Amino acid sequence: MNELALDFEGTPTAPDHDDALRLSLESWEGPLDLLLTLARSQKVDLKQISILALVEQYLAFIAGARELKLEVAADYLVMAAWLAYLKSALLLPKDPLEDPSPDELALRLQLRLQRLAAMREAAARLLARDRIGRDVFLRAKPEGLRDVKLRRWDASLYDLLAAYGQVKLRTEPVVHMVSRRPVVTLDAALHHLERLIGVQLDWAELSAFLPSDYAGPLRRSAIASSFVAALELARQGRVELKQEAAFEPLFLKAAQTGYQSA
Amino acid sequence: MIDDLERAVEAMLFASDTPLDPRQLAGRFGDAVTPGQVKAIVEAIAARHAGSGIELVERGGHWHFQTPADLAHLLRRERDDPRKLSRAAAEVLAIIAYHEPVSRAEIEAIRGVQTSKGTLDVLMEAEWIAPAGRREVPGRPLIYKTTDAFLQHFGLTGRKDLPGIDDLRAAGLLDPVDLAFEEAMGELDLVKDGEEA
Amino acid sequence: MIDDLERAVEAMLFASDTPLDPRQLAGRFGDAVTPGQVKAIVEAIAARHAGSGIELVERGGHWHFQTPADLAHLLRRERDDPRKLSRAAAEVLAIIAYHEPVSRAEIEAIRGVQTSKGTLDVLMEAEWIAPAGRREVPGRPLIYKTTDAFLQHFGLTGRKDLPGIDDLRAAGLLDPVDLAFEEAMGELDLVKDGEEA
Repeated sequence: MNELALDFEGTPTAPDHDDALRLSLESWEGPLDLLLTLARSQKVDLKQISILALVEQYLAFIAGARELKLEVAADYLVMAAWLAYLKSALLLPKDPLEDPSPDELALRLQLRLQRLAAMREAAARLLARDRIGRDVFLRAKPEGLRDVKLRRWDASLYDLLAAYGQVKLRTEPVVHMVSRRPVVTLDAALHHLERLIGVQLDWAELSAFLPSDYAGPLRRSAIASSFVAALELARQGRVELKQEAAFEPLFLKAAQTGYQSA
Repeated sequence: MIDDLERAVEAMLFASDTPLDPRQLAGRFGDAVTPGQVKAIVEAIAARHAGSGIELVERGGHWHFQTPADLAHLLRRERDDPRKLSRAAAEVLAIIAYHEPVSRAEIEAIRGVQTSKGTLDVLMEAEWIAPAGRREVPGRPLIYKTTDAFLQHFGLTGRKDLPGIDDLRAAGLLDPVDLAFEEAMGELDLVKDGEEA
Repeated sequence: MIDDLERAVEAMLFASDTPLDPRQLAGRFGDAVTPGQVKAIVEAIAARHAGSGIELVERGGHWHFQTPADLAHLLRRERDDPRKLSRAAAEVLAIIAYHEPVSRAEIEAIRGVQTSKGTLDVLMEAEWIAPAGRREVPGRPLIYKTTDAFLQHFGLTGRKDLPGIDDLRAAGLLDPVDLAFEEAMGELDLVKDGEEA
């Protein structure tokens, strides 16, 4: 075991040939994997394995790798340190107060190795089974079972008639019917405003000039006409307009100077 | 007991992705068997499966496994998948019903928009419309009419059962959507004015 | 003479591109037959094909036709290359199959190394393993189990078919180290007690 041949290029070979254990550190999947391989080289049932011998094998392997100036990954060194501790504990006279005892630690390690070995063997047996595409074959082109969806279209007579109504409507020649509405004409508003502005001396809201008997649509029309009339009178210099801010009420009063109403 | 050669030929035919002839099958065994021997074996396999749910059939000298044609209905299961007719399809169907027989160009002229081929396909798939010959005008366009299935589905005894334009107007189906909207808004205005008064 | 129902079930199994269970087969007949009746028919078909070049096999309750393994040498072609598994992936797959459901931490406890992300991905991509919920412990780790596709690929009727699983269980090799350790210490104690007596 002391003559470990280290092969960094080659693939790991079966670990059974303990005189020619060719390995590279990269080929092990961690310290437990390496320990299991070393344990197998003892050629005994894992239940009968000598943990002390295994620890020595592991430490020798790591020492060998370091002599060759190989970079040894940290987890291998941690395991080496732990195993070195286990080794000394196993060799020293038993201390009944030590907890856990070195024997218990050794047992745990043994149980872990057994479990890994069992799964490794199970994997090999699994892969050796008759596998589809390697050992057994399926039909290359099965017809397949198909679920065919039968589309059924649904519409009611109402849908149909409503659709036709919309078509007719969309394509009918467009005729605009403008209904006659009660309005206050600009002339009437101008006349009314001219009359009142002479009476009003101070600022007054535009709405104050509206005739009180206008209601509904007529009132809206009166507001619009009076507004235009106010603008017209302002243009002529006969009234002054002011507004505190946008959308605030509009105030007006007779112009200070100039033209006096006849 | 089926002999080993017959088992092997059967497995080869089963796993193959193409039909195989006796020469190809024999080739797999090296020089151990002749195509003639294989042909006899293939025929024995076909005879063994006759009347079962698996058939070995010959097509132009090549053999392959398939399921019997009379069981095809069990291998495809049909399921209803109801779908609502789209608005466009409803319009086209209505136009065909009111104006039949009509060509696609005429449908488009009435609708005022282009009609996709898919819309007519849907209506034909539903078996509500069918081609009714060609219009004898340049280009000889296909013309469409409604079917008996159309009358049945919509509960009509004949085309004259379709309500006339006046009936539609009376039912409010000719009211433009935006006019109805304006009316509703007008009512709102009246309420507001009432509150102010 | 093979009866109509048996022919139909045989054709369905032969035509299907996935394994079918008796419930799926019965479903295709509407309410005419029960899954139990179909199961008996499926078993009769499997018996009829036994020893031929086509076998009907059960995998996780689902049935499919395949060629017998002893004919592999005649059917294998160079292009047949089933997914080559890395040693790590094979080990992880075995651990999941024999311990399922297991978390990644439990897999790592057995293997003594971290599982690279790619290993589980490869197994999930092959659809041999699938997440099976979360373990209700701190951190709620995801747990994994094997799939029906796993049983099919490896020719297993069910999990009890896993090679050597009964022996492994009897030997306590599927128990966690902590549990095995306590049992071993218990036995030691008994021996000690016996010695003292």
